[in-house]
Amino acid sequence: MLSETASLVFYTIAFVTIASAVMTVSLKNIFHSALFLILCLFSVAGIFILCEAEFLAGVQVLIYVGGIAMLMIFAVMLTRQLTSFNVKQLNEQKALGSLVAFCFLLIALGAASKTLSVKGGFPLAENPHISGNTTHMLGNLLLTDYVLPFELVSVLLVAALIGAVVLAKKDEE
Amino acid sequence: MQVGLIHFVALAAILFSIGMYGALTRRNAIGILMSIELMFNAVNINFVAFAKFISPVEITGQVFVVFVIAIAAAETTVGLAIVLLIYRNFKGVFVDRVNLMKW
Amino acid sequence: MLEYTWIIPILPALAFLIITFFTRWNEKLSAGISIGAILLGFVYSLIVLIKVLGNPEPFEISFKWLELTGFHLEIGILIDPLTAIMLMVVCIVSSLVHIYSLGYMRDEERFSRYFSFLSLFSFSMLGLVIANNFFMIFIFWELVGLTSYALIGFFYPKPAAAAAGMKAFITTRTGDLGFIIGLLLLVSYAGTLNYGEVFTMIEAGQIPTGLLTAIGIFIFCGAIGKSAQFPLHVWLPDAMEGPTPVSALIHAATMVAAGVYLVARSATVFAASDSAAMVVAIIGAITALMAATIGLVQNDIKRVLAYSTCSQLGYMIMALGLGSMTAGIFHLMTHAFFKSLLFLGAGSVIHASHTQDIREMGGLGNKMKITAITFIIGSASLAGIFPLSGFWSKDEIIASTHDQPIFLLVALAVAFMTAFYMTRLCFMTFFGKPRVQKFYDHAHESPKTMTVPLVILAFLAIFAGWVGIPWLSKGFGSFVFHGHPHHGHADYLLMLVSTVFAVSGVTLGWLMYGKGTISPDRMAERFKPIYTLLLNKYYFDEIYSAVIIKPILALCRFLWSFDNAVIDGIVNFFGRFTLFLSWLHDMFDKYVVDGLVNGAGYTIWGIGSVIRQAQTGKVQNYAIVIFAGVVVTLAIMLKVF
Amino acid sequence: MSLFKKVIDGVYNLLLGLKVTSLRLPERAVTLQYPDERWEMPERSRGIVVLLSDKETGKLNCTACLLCQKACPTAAITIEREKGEDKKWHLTSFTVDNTICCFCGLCEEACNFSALKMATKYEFSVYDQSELVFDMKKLQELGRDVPYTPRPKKKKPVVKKPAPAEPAADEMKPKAEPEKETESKPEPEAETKPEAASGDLFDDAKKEPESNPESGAEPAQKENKPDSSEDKKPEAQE
Amino acid sequence: MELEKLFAFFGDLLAQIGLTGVALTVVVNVLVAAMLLGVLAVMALFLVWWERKVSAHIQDRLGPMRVGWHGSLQTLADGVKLLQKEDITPTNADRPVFFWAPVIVYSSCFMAYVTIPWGKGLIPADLNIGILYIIAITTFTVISLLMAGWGSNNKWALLGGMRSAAQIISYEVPLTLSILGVVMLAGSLSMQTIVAGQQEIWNWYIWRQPLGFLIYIIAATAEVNRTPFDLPEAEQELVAGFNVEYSGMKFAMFFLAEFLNMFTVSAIATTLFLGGWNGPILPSWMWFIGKTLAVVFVLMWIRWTYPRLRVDHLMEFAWKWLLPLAFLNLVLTGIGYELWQRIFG
Repeated sequence: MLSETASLVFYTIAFVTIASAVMTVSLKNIFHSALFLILCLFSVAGIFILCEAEFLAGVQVLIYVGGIAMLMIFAVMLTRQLTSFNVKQLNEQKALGSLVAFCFLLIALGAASKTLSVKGGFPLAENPHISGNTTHMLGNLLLTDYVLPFELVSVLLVAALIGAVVLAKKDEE
Repeated sequence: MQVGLIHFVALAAILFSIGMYGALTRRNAIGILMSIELMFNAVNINFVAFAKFISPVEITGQVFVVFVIAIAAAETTVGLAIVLLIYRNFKGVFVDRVNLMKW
Repeated sequence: MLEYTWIIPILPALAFLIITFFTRWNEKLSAGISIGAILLGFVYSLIVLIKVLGNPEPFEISFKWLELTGFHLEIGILIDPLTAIMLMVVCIVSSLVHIYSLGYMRDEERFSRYFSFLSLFSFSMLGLVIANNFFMIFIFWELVGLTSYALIGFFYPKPAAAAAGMKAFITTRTGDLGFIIGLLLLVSYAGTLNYGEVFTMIEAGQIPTGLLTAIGIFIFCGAIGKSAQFPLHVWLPDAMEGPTPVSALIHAATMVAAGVYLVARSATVFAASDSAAMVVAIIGAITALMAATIGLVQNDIKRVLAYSTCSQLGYMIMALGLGSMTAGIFHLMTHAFFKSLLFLGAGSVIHASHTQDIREMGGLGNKMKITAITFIIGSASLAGIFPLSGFWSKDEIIASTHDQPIFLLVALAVAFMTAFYMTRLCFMTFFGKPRVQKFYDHAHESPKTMTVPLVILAFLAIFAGWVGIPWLSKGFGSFVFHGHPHHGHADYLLMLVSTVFAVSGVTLGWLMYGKGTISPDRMAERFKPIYTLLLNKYYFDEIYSAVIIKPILALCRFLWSFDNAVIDGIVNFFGRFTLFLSWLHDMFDKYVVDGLVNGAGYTIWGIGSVIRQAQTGKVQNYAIVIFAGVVVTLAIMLKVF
Repeated sequence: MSLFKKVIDGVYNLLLGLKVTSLRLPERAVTLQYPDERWEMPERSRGIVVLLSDKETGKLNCTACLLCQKACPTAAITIEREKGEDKKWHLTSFTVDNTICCFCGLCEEACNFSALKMATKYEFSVYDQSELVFDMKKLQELGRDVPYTPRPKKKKPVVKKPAPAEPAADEMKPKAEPEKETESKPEPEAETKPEAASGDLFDDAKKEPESNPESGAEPAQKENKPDSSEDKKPEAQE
Repeated sequence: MELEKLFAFFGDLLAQIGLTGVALTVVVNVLVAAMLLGVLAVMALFLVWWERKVSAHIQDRLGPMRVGWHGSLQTLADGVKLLQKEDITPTNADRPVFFWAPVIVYSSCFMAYVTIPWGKGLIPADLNIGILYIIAITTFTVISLLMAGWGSNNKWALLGGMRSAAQIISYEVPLTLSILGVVMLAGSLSMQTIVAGQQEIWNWYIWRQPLGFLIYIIAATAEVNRTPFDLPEAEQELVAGFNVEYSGMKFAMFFLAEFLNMFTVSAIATTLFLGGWNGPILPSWMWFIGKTLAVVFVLMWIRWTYPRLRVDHLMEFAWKWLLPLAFLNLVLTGIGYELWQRIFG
């Protein structure tokens, strides 16, 4: 359980997160969407800090805000005719889509409450407090137990980099 | 009400559903990518929350967040490259106009 | 410190890589990198030597490379006095040759490539020396052979050079075949190739003597090939087609000594098997005698030196076969110095006079003082003149043969002949009147980069032997043989005898070529058959050509014609027959099978054209189906319904 | 390796640039605080056109001959005149439109009577463009303290003759030609307007007399000497 | 440290008033933030004046001389002038974006100061991800530049914004890598720990990371869009780039943020490479500010020495030179550290 203050902070951040997420998916102006996406990602970083994952929060801001969102904005700027409000921004399956999403939400919430509320259903730690420096712990884990996935991810990143360059490069006539 | 694991999970579920809605309904390819990012983030929230509340000693969940972020970066890069290609070839980024695979 | 000894071979390897991949276009830089690497290695090997002198306990590190059922392969290094000495010798000679090459190869093409090969060779040789098991030694053995091939054929546009390279490679490979058989025998029986483990097993008597003899002889086969022993010695004189510094480095000081090193390294094997040791000694003796006799009459300065090398190697091998490892290694060391000195001096002479034939030289001593003096010092050392280093090591070898009269005789005869042909060489090259004025006029002293190594080597040729003088209480012998102190007792009679032989050889040479009292031509006339035999090197190349190469070629020709006529005929018949069958099949296929297939296709096409209406081609339509599926699956799993 | 050489060259040149700028840093500024300090204008610099008047009588030198008006390429000069009783033209109005004046100095060249001059004055900014059209009165006012060399009367060359005979004259001959005129008409304004003397001509002229100190130099030249050597003070301008 | 005492005094004072718990924390934090804001505002004003003076003297000019002693109050006067100016918003601008851009740029560069140690114990919050936090938070600058470029609805502004973003993203990579060398040596991301590792002058990381320092300075110059990397503003081509449509106080915020960013990167350079606030005799914050201003001076010196790069050279330099060099630095650091440990450790 978080403390009283932290709970307050959590509700604030959660509100910002959800509100900005809603804005992200609903705004017509895709550039504004991207800005709200940044806000959402930033508040997720706040959630990370509440969960004592400071390093991840930093990484979240650095990579999502500084990298991914920036790429989105670049793509928005490179592809014109996006902000014209006359164009329909949602496709014809919005009703069906929202239904599916809503069903998923219900089921997920149900499943969560079911498994988490029952005693003994899910083993919660007695002292939910991460002791020690998370950066060090993460580093240790990444270079010991998870070194293979770590290297694989690096290979994946290189592959993605090259792939993106190859895809986006204009054909030389 | 004090915040526990369930709250984090609920937040993640809501975020995921919003992302899912966006991914299913937005016509704009970049918008879809954004929605997918939302879904990734929902997953990340779950990871860190579980790491904190279930095994605070072994922060395995956080390790996975690192991987998810890395993969999200890769996904976005390739995705946006594809978006640019789509834009170049279809003179627009609306995915429902990209329907060469039908019939 | 010692655990980083692997740096010594790694440095030239890095130099090789850097030159090959990055600095190939900058010749000076390439040479600089190569020389720097080997000099660093030299400094480090000096440190290693000092450490080992302080504490001669063998030092070994290794790690498993491949673990198989029954045996394992490992990679590791072993530092003991033998290794330290070899490291020192290889590093010194190699660095000096590197520096010398700077001057010698100055105007050649592919200068960078030359240095990269030199670096690669240094790497392989040093690796060979510090290896701690037979497997590694074999790898580096082959690498050494490869670089030797590349360097001999360095002037590949010249057909002779290319052929010589090939000859060297194939001949040594013949020996290596034996080597690898020996290793396979060993590993199949002992389960390991690590020196220490193998030797412990042998000393404990766990390997039967017969097998051990076979192993020893097979391993010695490798040494025969690499060290140019009878009957595989034919490649070494031809290898003189390579650049002279290469001859000095590879074919005088280091690579050919690898065979000696191998035999010394596996001394335990030979110690345990008398017959194998006897084979070694006999082969060594034959080689020593035969090569020395050939050397008497050769006219190419480098060939004389090549046969001399051959003979001296035989000498060492003989000493090893007789169980005197100290003598062999000691001679190896001193020989490395003075023989590389001789080769480098010869290179200097060739560089100056543009000829290799000593009959066309003469009187060069006036023009090239440094070269002449150092060359004569080297010759004297080789001839075994007191108190130069050659004297001490040769004396050790003769001492090791003193209870075997035949070998003693051979040793003394070789000493005599060595002194004779070296004197002949010196006189014909540096003294007397110039025979061909053109070459004489052209001659000049070589640049500093060439003379400085000569001087250093001359210094070593004088003094290097003093570490092993018999009345030194803690001399070379006690050092190389840690645990079994074996210092030679000064046998003054033998010393006297060997000196007498050497001096008489020198005197004879002086009489014939210096003073001219005895005419060499008359001698040749008188012993015409022998002279011809020697001049043609006992017809070894011709014999090999007649006995091995020609029959094989004939067999090949026969097999080819058989192949052409009979086998091809059969094949062609089947081909035509198959064509006919396929035609039949084609008809069937076209009208029967295709009809069925097309019918099926049309049917499916018809069905598909109805079903395909479900495919909208819009990615989000598919996505919604996927997500709906996920939702339904989750609902079922969580038992919502 | 040409690459390494390039890199080293580049770095060297970058450092060289830094050195140059750092050496500039402690130097004194060469600019002036404009309203507080001003540069002296060179004597022959061309500022606004002024009308000159006779020093003694205070009358304009202009004879209303219209030469300047005709010479003006932009038609900035407008002259109105009328014939007086003495059958001579009299100036009634002389306007210079400074909005179109191109400061070419052709009017000055054209004038035969030292009647107008491009003064060294350059500050005439105003709030209203129409104020830039200067009338005769204003021009005369501006020209009041402008030093000038009156045009010699027709017979003057005869008077000038003795000048070259002076002891110092042989040295100054090539340069002093314009100056000789100053001898004939002593310049009353010279003391009060020393800054005018710092022009090129005077500077050059100054040196030569100094090499023969006071050896019978003319009074006019003596006057020139203190003019030029005495003063570098810029504030004397206004 | 006298300032610590001051804080303690304020803390006591507030405690006596009756503030406790959260409220006390909030009030203290707000006070600290306000102080920091004040100091930074003064610093920005000073830097603007200083830059003008330095540039003037490098060009043998005088620079501002009128307002105050040698024009020392010139920036203040400019500020007053900018405050009075009309706040123009272009007609077709994206209004909210246009409005928020300067706010975000200013606040992001202000937020970076959370983990900058001004002196011994003078750090608003010693986060254990200190330097990562700064790198992360400064990326908002890029966002705001893009927002400014987009929101202005002006092609020059958009081009400037995109150039700026591309440049900053590109140079952020070598920048971060050059910082990593120090982080490897210090074994921590915390700014205080990094400073603590450089007690004496020979412990400064610049001696062990000269290449890293060089890369950092170059990349940082590019990060803050200063000459020779000032392409986003390139007055001659883009008529001042992303802030072309801004006027009045919004422009002033961009302007001040630019100078504050310069101060930020210099402060980071000081902390990471130049020993931070460590120094003898003088109080630590004086050392910090002194060193930082020295670095700022170097940046100014560079700006007034070199001409602007061409845009393709700019990118080429970042990706083909700085990035490999930064990797090389990292590898060398690793090898060197390991060897050091082996030989002397």
